[in-house]
Amino acid sequence: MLSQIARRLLTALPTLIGVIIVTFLLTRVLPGDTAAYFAGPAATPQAIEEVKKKLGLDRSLPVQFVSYVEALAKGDLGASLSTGQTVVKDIRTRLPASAELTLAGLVLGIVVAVPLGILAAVRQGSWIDHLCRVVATAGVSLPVFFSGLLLVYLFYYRLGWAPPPMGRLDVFSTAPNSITGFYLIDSLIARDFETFRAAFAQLILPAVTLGMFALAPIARMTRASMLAALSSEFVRTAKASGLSTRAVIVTYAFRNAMLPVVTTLGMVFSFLLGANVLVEKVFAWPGIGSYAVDALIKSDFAPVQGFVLTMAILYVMLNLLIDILYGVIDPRVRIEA
Amino acid sequence: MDRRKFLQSASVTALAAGTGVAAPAIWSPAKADARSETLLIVSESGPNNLDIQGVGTNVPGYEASWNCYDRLISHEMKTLANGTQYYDRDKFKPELAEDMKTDDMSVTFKLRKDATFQDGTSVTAADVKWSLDRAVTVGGFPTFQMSAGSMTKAEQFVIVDDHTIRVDYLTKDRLTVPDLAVIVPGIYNSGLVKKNATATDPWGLEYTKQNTAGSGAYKVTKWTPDTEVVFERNETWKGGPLPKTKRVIWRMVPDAGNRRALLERGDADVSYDLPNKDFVDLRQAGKVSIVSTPYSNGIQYIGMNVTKPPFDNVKVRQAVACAIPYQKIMDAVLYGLAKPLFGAAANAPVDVAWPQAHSYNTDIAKAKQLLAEAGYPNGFETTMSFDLGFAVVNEPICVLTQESLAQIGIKVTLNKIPGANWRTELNKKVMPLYTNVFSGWLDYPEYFFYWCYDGQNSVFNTMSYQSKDMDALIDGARKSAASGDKATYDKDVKGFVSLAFNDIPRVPLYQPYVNVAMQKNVTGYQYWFHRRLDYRAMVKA
Amino acid sequence: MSALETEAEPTATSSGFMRSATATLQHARYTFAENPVSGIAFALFVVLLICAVIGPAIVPYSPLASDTAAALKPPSLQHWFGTDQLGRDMFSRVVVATRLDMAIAVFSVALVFAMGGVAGIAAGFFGGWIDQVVGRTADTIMAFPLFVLAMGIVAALGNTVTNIVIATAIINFPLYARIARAEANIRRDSGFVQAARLTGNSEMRIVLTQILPNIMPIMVVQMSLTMGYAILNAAGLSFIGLGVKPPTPEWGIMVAEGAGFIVSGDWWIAFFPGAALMLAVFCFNLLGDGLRDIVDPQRRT
Amino acid sequence: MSDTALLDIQNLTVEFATRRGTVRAVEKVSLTIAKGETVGIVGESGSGKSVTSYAVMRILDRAGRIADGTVSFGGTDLRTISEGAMRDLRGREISMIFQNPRAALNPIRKVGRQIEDVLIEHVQATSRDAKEKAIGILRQVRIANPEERYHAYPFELSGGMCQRIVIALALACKPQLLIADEPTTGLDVTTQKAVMDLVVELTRERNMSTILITHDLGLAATYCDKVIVMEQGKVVESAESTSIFLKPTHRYTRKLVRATPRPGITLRDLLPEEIATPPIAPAPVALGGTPILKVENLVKEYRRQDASGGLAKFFGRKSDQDTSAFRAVDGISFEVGTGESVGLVGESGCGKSTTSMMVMRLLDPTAGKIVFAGEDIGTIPARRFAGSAWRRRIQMVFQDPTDSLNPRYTAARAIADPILRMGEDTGSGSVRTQVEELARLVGLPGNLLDRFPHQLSGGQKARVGIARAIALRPELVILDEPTAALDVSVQAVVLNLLQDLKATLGMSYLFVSHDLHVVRLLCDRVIVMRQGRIVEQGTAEQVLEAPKADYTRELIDAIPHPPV
Repeated sequence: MLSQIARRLLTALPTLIGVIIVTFLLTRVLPGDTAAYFAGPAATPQAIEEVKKKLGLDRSLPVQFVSYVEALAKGDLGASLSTGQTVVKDIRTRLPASAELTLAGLVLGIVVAVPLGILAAVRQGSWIDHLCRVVATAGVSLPVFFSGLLLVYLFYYRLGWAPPPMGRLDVFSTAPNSITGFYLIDSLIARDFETFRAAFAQLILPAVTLGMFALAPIARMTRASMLAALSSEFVRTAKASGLSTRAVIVTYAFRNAMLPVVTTLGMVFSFLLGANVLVEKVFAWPGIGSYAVDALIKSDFAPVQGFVLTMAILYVMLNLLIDILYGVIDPRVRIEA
Repeated sequence: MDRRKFLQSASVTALAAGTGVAAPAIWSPAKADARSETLLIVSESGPNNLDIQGVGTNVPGYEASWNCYDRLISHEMKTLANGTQYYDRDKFKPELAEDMKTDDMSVTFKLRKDATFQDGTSVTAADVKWSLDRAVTVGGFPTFQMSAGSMTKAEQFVIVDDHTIRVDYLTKDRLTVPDLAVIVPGIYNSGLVKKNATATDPWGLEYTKQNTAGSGAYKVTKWTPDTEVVFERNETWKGGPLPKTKRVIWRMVPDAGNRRALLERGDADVSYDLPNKDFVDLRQAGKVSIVSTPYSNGIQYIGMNVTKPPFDNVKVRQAVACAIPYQKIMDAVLYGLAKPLFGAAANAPVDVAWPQAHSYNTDIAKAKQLLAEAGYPNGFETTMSFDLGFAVVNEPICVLTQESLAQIGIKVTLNKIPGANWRTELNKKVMPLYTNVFSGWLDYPEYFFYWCYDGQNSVFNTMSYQSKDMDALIDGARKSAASGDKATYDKDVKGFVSLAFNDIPRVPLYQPYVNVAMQKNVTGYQYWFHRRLDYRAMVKA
Repeated sequence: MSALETEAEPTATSSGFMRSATATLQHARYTFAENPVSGIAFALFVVLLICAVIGPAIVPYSPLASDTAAALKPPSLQHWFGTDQLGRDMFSRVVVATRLDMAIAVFSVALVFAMGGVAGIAAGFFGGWIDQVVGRTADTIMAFPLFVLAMGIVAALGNTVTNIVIATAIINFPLYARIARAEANIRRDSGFVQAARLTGNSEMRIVLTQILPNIMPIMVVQMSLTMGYAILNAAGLSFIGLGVKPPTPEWGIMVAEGAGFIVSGDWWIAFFPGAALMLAVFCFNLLGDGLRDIVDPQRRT
Repeated sequence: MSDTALLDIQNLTVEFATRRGTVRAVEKVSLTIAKGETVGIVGESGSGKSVTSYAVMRILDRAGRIADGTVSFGGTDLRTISEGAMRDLRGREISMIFQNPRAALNPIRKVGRQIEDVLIEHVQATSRDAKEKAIGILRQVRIANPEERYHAYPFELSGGMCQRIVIALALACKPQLLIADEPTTGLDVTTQKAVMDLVVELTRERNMSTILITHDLGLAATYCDKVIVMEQGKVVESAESTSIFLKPTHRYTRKLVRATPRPGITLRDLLPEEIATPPIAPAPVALGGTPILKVENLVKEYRRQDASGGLAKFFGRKSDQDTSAFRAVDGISFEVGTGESVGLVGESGCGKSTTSMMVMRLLDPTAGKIVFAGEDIGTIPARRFAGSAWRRRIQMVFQDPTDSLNPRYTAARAIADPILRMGEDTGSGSVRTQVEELARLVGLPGNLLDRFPHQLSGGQKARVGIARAIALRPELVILDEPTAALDVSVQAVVLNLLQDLKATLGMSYLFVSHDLHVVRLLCDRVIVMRQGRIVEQGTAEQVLEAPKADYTRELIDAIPHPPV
């Protein structure tokens, strides 16, 4: 098992190298001028040139790349211009925020989409099937920033049900001691239920916004794979053996239908983690998505590189996790592995 | 590594010691109290550095510096007709200094004896010298700003005794004293900062980036970049009466609609970077109070690069000036929240002041005629650029201008430039047509013109405008200001304003307003030249 | 050979292409009848198409003409969708924007089909090093957070429609490569491909005449689904300021700009382009679903 | 045999809603099954035999419904009882086993657990003793090591073993009626015999009634007391199995009986008597000259792909397997004489298809020679063979006529393909005329030429495939199970067609098949393969009448022997 994991990680190495190279090149092509930024508003061209030299930006690209990789090997991702902190520190504080939000959105999506997909498949062609299609598709049809703003407008501004969209906690709550970085979990560990409630309240709207987006792919895949499973011969056998509808749908059809759903979940998760950029902006959520976007807009290399690398590593880990999960669900994969 | 660890533990202790925030059990019941003693500010972006003398500190960072550091002197307040507290350009008051004595070629400050830094050590002349030395030495913006007051060398700052310091003039410059009251020459706890300096960072910039080390009215106790800054009152502040507000929490809320919503629902106390439309709406709704004050020494303008055709032709520039839809911009973009700078009787000014209005107004027929005279009867094609960072105002201005210019045959393509690249693009001085804002901290016409119109072609002379006459007038005004020759000064100022209007390399559109929206129970807003908030006077009832 | 007439043969008498065309049409009609949602989507698609083709000719106002006196007017008989902050007619802007948004969608999808489809087919059919290279490329792109990659590409290459199209195509590359590869791979040794080898077709010819036409329907479904995503992607880029140049009407940019006016009560500025955007994405998604039903050989008996 | 009918179906009519309106799949079917009786329902595809059984079980899919008739089981009307009551009957009173046993089992659940599910559902066991009982049942279906097999997943078991599990599932609750729907289709003939013997033994032992649904009249007649023949949804004949072969009364039954390959007949005997024409005399070919094909020590090894195909991984989850080489074909040698038909026979996995693919030059051999018309064509890589002049001289008819036709090509286009690609201008008219001539030759009505594959029946598609193969008058045609996917009556026609074409055009055939009867009818010589090796070869009579190898004998014995 361990060697299997190690081997999988090894095969991901070229991908990571590719990501590092592409990101490096991409950030160097960005139009912004780091040196001009550092040199300040009134800098003379000579001053900018000097800063350039100091930052090593006057060297050739390959040389810059080598020093970047050297720093990377030491775990140094550089520093962000716009926050003034090291990228490692920024990502460490911000990743849990994004992960918590994304997971919450994903869980919400699953909780709604999977039963909806199953129902749509079981009652194929009925109104519930059409409803599932329309609801799921409508969710994915709205730009997230728009649906996010609408939710804020409605539930905070108009109705006053939701707390103000000011990040992970309202101003007068204190963040729980960081153990996992997830406020919900940390506050529970600390038995600080007031903070838990506050963090939970802050999480609802952004999670719903993201969840709406996750709905369509999950529901669609659940429906399709459930349909395939339901029309499979082993389900017919199960039916012919007189197994209860529940057993047929859950134990027989759904467990088999889960395989493609799990793959989709993985893709949706990595997609959401990158795409919650806009949601984070709307809800002032201090995550890495908005961090990376700001950095990109400001031509701030280091955070962009750090962010992409983090995401790539997450992606690799996620795929590994899915593979393991696959093995748990499907004995065929397990044995061959 | 060790240093970083130290920094972390240092800030943690500061946090715990300062407020007792760490204990949630105490915190929760006290929530209501905390709410009333806390001023909650929301804005789009936050600081990237707590020290204005740091490398690449952004504008929000200035606000932290202003409130956490004292300077030797500051300005008195005056009350405008509408009741707004407005800094008095000409009246200084002591801050860390208790006395200021000006001589012909120097100025001497006597420090307060009782002033201490936030760690308890007292403020000495050595700290002042070290801080001023730092400002003129570190390079970048602080050094540039110091040079605007003719302070460029460490030798200019002389320790007379433990509590007396003298600033020697290199040249006689009437801006030297005002320049000591801007944000840059704050006084740092040299002992503390030096302790945290390294060989590669002799001025301890890394330390002051993350920590405040001043004697000011507030200190930063928590800073989560791009998320929030928490300021706590310095209970031992000596620079003035103890501020009423115990704690200031400054949250970054990127979406403008949400900031407005927070204000309207009473969840935020103060916000100052909303779209003009929102300020107008809020004022009409009357739930929050809005203070609008024109930028001192600042204008929004449309600039033209005079080094290249077609804008090297003054008639073309005048044609553009006649084609700009000024009033439309005032109405549809600014909703009246700006001071118009167009449509004066003549280009020859009556007042010795800046900014003031020019005589151009929207007159398409005249613009066409001028363009024909310039040899472009059928117009031409060009590109107009704007800073995306201020797209809310810039984009509609450009769109309206584009539409208007099309009427005289000038086909304009709009080019939006991300905020981070804007300065780089300006520095290149190749954009033919663009809109931009310039404002100077030091509110003197010759100061503005020296940077924006002078032949030395500084970065702010974005048009690359060069004129011998202009240079002579600016030089004359600077000299006569220093020597106190009021008649020559007035003549020269009127002269260069008039020349700038006739040659019109940049077309002033309006003087923007600084708008601040506050809950009704928040008072004590003061307008400062730097346009950031001064927490010291703000009161939440 | 008289022995041969005994088999029952499918009942149809008209010949050749005509029959196949009518059968497809019939099938489509059946699918839409069976699935009213797809029918609605198709109708919507037709409307969008009409707007895209003749939109600029039928709108009541110029989409660029400002009228500051009539700024921020709510929907009325005069301005069906109201006016924006510069007094431009929102209805005209929304309708005219259809063409650009559809163009972005169509071109990015065509581009990614050309890149991803070809690469995927080659990978699936030939295998070997081509498979390796295509796979690695797709994997690397997948490892990027896609939206940020699109932003990066647009930011780096410049803020133009072409670059938005390119960025959208690139981030969809793995999806297309993946599908095309899988489809080509299962057909690589199928009976009719083997048969084509026997009849002397070169491998290249087999790809073109045997593999490609059979993969097309599946790719078309995918393309329809991606169209919606392409529009959303462009809208997202607009939201953070990387969209098309002003004052060109584009749904995403209009929503992004209008979003700032929601709280002040001027809901129509964001609402109508938002609705148009949503309907378009909605339509492409449902159409993709509907097309899948038509194409899906299992449902076509 | 008891007198009381256990199952009594009267006037059963089943309808399906399709886009072309309502289709009657089963029309007024009546049949009764007495306790302990075994009844075979025989029919070709589309005859409604499976639908009848699904209707009895009430597991018709969404579109189908019982329109009329009664289904009475032990006095209970199955049409009217509630779904809950019906569910209770399924598996407990009436069980069913299906074709394709591997697919009929939940792939990700241990087989033992699947048996337990049924036991517990029908309260035949509690969660405490379920395992024990499940193992007991596994033992009853003759599964060795039942304790161990209990933990196996379907993919770990062979097809025959899977079918035993399915039987175990069906018999777990000791039902009174077993419906076996094509239980052995797709299984090798030896496995088929073992499975059928087991079913018969177990049902007899428990005095159960059985319905055997099959397309194979021979199988039904061998194992059943009574045979019911269905055609297009109707019962056309019902008779004792002992008499069905001897005196079939209905025209359709007669056709089926005749079309069923059996010992001692000729190809022409397969066709219905009214249309059987005298055999065509073979074209004069110099038999016994140089062999057209000579295969020497042919070997094909498959090396397992290295696991590091990280990308294959990315695209689809291919499994990593052990790296040992596997010999699919293990050094075989044989010849095909000019004008000769040689049958290559063996069970699945014996290497016969791999051999044919290599001879076909679609696959490169690992070692050995393939000498065609005196040249070693094995040296030309498969990749380049399509461009060589040899290509047109060896052609193939594929096993699955549907899969082997490009769905986007009309029949005419498919037939024309070789002519367009490799044809020389023979002056025999346009391509279209050549295609029409070929169509006539294979008996494909000209008006079907413009149809797409999905608009053609199985037999018509087979004809298109044959026409394409013979378009360029190849010298050697490899027939890869050309009739495996066809109904027997169609098979009969196609086999005759192939025979006639060979006689007319003077080709040589290499006929790959699993069906010894069919091979004997068409082939002059037979080669029997097992596990990549040849176990026996000789003339058809020799091999079938007096097999030398035990394995051959086993194969022959396993073929159902209906009481003729």
